[in-house]
Amino acid sequence: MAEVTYLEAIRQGLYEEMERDPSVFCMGEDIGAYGGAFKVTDGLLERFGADRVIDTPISETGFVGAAAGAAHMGMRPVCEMQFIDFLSCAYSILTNYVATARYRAFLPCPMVVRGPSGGYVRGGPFHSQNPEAAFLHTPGLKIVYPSTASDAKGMIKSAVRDDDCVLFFEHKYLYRRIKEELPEGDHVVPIGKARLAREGKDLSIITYAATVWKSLEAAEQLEREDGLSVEVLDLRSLLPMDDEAIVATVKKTSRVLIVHEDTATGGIAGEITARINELAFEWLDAPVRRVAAHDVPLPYAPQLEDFVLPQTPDIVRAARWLAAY
Amino acid sequence: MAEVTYLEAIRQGLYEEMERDPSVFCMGEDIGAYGGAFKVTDGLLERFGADRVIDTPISETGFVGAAAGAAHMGMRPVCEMQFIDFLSCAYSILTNYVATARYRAFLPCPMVVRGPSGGYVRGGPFHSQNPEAAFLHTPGLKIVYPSTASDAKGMIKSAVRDDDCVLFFEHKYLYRRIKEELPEGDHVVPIGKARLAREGKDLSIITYAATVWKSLEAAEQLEREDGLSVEVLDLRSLLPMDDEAIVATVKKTSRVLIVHEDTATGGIAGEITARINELAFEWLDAPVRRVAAHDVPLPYAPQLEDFVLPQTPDIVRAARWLAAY
Amino acid sequence: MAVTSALASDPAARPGLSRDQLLDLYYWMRLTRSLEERLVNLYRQTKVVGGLFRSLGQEACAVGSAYALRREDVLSPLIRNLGSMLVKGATPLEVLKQYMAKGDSPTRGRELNIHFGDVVDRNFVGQISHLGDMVPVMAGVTLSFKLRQEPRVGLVYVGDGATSTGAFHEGINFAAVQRCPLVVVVENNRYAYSTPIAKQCAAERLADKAAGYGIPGVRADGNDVVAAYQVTRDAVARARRGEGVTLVELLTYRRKGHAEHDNQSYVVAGEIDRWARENDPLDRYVQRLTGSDGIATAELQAIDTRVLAEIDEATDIAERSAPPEPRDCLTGVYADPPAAPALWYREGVQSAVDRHERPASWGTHDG
Amino acid sequence: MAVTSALASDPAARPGLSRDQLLDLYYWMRLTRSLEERLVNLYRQTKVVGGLFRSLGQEACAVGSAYALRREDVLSPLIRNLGSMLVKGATPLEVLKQYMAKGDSPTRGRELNIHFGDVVDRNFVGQISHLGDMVPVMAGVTLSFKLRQEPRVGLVYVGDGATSTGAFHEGINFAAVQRCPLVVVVENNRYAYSTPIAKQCAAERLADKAAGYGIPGVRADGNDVVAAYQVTRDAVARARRGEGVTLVELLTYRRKGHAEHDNQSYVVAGEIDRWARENDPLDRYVQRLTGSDGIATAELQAIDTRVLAEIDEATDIAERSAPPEPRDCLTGVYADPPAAPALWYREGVQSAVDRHERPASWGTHDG
Ligand SMILES: Cc1ncc(C[n+]2csc(CCOP(=O)(O)OP(=O)(O)O)c2C)c(N)n1
Ligand SMILES: Cc1ncc(C[n+]2csc(CCOP(=O)(O)OP(=O)(O)O)c2C)c(N)n1
Ligand SMILES: [Mg+2]
Ligand SMILES: [Mg+2]
Repeated sequence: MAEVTYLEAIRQGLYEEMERDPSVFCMGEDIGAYGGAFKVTDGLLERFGADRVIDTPISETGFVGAAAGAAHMGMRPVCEMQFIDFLSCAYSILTNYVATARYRAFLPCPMVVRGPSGGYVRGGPFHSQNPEAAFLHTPGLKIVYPSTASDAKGMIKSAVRDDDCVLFFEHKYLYRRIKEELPEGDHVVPIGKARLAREGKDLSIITYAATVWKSLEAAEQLEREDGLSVEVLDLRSLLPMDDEAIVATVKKTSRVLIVHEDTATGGIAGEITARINELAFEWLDAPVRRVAAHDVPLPYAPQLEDFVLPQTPDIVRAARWLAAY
Repeated sequence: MAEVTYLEAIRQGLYEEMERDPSVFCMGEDIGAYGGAFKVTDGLLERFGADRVIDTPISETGFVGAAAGAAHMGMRPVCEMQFIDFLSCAYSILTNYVATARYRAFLPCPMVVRGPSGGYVRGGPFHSQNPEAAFLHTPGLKIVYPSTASDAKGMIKSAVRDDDCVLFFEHKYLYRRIKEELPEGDHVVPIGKARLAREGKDLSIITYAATVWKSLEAAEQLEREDGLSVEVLDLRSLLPMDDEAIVATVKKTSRVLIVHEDTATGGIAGEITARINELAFEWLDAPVRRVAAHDVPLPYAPQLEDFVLPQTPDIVRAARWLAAY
Repeated sequence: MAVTSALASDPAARPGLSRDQLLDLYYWMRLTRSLEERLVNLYRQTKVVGGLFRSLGQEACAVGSAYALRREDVLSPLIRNLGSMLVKGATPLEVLKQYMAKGDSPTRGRELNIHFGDVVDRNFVGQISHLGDMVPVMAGVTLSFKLRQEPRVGLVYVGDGATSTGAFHEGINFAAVQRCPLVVVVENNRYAYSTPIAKQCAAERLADKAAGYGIPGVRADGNDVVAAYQVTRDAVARARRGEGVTLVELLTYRRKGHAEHDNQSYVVAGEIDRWARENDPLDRYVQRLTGSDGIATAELQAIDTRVLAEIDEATDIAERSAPPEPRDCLTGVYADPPAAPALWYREGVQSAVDRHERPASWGTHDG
Repeated sequence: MAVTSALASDPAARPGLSRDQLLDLYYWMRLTRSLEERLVNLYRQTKVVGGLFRSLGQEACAVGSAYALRREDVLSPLIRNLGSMLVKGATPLEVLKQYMAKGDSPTRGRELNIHFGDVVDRNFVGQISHLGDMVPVMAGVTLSFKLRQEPRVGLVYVGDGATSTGAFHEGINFAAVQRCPLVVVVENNRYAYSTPIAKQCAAERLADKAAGYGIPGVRADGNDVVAAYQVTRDAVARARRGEGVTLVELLTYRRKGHAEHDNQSYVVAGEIDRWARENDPLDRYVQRLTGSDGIATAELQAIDTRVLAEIDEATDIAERSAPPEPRDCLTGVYADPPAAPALWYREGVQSAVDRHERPASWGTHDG
């Protein structure tokens, strides 16, 4: 079988789910004839027609809200944010209406909101955001963020089938940079389970999305240069979070580095640290440390973006510090 | 001097700042003739006129955005959210436009967004929210949340004078339930400094807003019944956070309970735990634990709300566990 | 597309309603008013949890418009639409239990007052507090009708104040472009909380917003139940014919405060009295029924009696209902998992605490 | 309030512009077009960081409208408003440095392309990407003029696509109610990225949105620079007289893709060519100038030469400019503190790491 990019994997997942279930349909800006700003939905219009691949006005609240209404009526809408930075424009309706629908009104709201996230692409402050942390304290939402093509496909399929609203983050840096052969058949990856991206015994890196790859790079370098055996846990599901997998790796290595691309303060690393503290405090031989972006809006110039975002050498340096602690 | 409620203290602070500086003005729904849903701005229209106390359409993005524009031009707007639950409607413009203005465009944006937050009042899921955590990973914003009348006055005055955007959370449960004599004169409480609400040596409770009072109640009970000496740190400024004060109390007691009213997952306790881990890990004799709301939308019926939100006996129980650890 | 204007309150116009239907409208308006009066009593007895929101003077608006829908059509009410919900099948018992936050109320005590719905049988969607949000939601509800070619229609209410929200704008525009079978009823009751319409919108006619969305905008006397019915019926028919969205502005007046605690000090002296005296929707309708329609006063009084009996009975049952079980608050955030665990510090949650206790291998590690 | 319509492109009408001013307009349009052509070259040489956004075919719209403002008036441009910014005082050098993310560019490399401003001297506000947001912001800018009784006016651009955003709606409504001295120019270039206007809004005339806000809505030929100037000038005068907001719809056409990478496969065949052939704003203006206005072709060519020389010079300087210092990224998030610390794991940040090292009193506590 041919290798498939992360982007193509998402498209395949959407395609298969739309084939399988006529209640699945897509909405978003420029997703039809144009195939989406990144071409994720390319070809869907031709196959499924304009009723199931709907170009919307520039109205993130409008079409996310419409998705909720359609979902109440038995449809399974998938909304694309042209860039995930515009998810903020649907923040209120997502956190207030969608997230609470089942709880307060027993209204099912099976829907997916997906879109390209993240930096490392010279996109500047409004095309590079990592907004996942803003949704973490909203019960009723699920949040997933795959880092491999295989997970991208398997999790978009799970997201579409989930009976609640799933925010599906895609890292645009990975769209065309990674590829792999995908499992055959109806490949579904469950929401809520982390993935052990690399086994190790001296130190654990807990991470997700693009920094999984940076962490793996760092792990190799640490193995090569320091003889350190570094485990890398790819969370991939942020809400719910896989406490079991987190606890397992902490108990195994007793030293934890959390790496994410979002800014340090208020990022998801805080929650992970709290859970480790609560669930495996006694196993810690060193403080849980964070490698994350500096607390500034993400600037545009390569020199600035590179400084602000966490890089592989940063992870190496932090891991060495932690190993020597 | 007479005792003044938390609500009245905020009003006094606003009044004094409007007297002092003609560039200060207020905007919000029903804040003029009606004096605001909770009457915080009562009397301001009479004193300062309709140009400085502006009743707006129901357009949180509209008037928060307008505040930013006016702030660029040298004004100092104060926006009221009728309930802080509607802050979500201005989420995008606050986090994208306002928070980044100085950084990306060197545009000053001195403004305050304030409003009644929090539960314990049978307000149901949309009149009881605690949205502060959603703004914690937005560099460029400041977040304050006083728990006493004196801080409410001193911090609203600081917020108005601050050269950046300050989100000023007010706990509606405290509005009329607490009162105290206020310091005379131009009483200003700096942003960024925590307040030691109670000294102790066996265990620290780090908290803010209404749960400061529940923690103090618990501390008294623990002293009385268990002979435990509990320190209570009222953060009052959430962004920036007072690392020094946090580290000081951790080093003093080595046992930390974080208490907040927001849901546990993704709440601010995570960030606090991460900081303690990073800055004072070696001083910890027990895991940092959280007492927070259950991860559900806040229900309306008293029986349900009481179960979901953290209560004084919960804090007592958690503190005993921690002390015995 | 032109904005058509119809202040269609000509009482001589054929309403297209049978005698029974005319009496139906009276029943629903009376039920709305009397049920709210009962709620006021319960509120004063502090049996209502939280606030009480009235629609006094707006009953015709709510009842007349909702009466234009079929059972399979979906309605999205707002806080002044108790009458619409009753017409659509909500019962006084449900409403009373909601207001008293009972365990067997439609939301099991999770949401307040008339924030509840039923999309399985009677087809109305529970509102949330955030104004405007129901417009995009109903755009989506009706989009699904269009996609599945079901002959169903949706109706969503917004207040004059809510027309200022971005959500209203995005939702109605989306529905207009998609030609969803949706009727948007703007209940212009002249106030949003304390804010008069002039501070909400510089347009004199909210129906004029329609032109900007390329849809027809019509206006009617919202205190004339038949006019409200007619104008909505026409918009519903248009939607059902696949011709898309209509904006209907109903002119009315909010005679009570935003909620019971609001003393309406901001209202010009005499305004409320004038509306009560000259333009009460029930009084006007009674006059019409007993006048041109030739209905006997006694027949209306019989309805009043029936209404009170129904409310009495519902009140008895509602008051006897139990409050919710506290632990029910943990269920149903997600389909899966079906319930959240109680937190570790909560009494009777020993197991969770146990899981976190210091391990037997204190100071060593089993990993 | 009535929606007035004015497709005021009658070339014989007195534009109220002197000969020098007419040539000015030509200069700005030519400068816009030539500067973008230069940017295309630099983009192909990969000297532009990120995307390139063109306004080819829309120069009249941008230049004509901005030309109606005084220096003290505030303008808020969008991505197709390079021409407006140049008129308002932005320099080609600034623009080139921005696109190349230079350290001494107006935003010091923090923001991209023409996302920059200056409210101290030339008075234009830097846009952000989130469409619609600049409308409420400019409502506030102009509110401050009203509150301080300054005779200043604001002008904010929105695309046809951006009119669908909630922010646009909330902002223009707020400004209308407050009678802020604001002109809202909708540049209807028929596309929002790939989305044609028919999928954006069911109204045929975006100017019809004005009625719903109670403000005048006017429409003009946006490819006629003088018409664009005139209609905006009238709206600006109205605002300055304290009569509030005007919505101005300028009809134009986006001849290039959304950004340089967009191949416009979604456009009906021949459409772009037809606009280029029949309705290029520069061609049309040259015809007018050399025709009814009696300007010699040589005079226009002299301007073209001057424009190119200016761009050449600016390009040289811009290319020689240094990239930003990495550590500049840490400064200026807040007035106080003036800079964020570099994080602990970053090379050369030993002190931060030190602060966190295990304490000397290992295992004991000093508190
Ligand atoms: C987005 C939002 N902002 C503020 C509020 C607070 N609020 C509740 S009702 C109300 C007034 C509503 O006025 P209108 O839409 O005219 O409805 P009416 O009560 O008159 O029927 C306000 C401001 C809200 N619910 N939602
Ligand atoms: C709120 C928001 N959603 C989506 C986008 C992505 N986006 C950038 S430009 C654009 C199209 C804009 O069209 P229009 O407003 O007509 O302006 P034009 O480019 O035609 O001048 C879109 C969808 C955005 N910038 N902001
Ligand atoms: Mg109203
Ligand atoms: Mg456009």
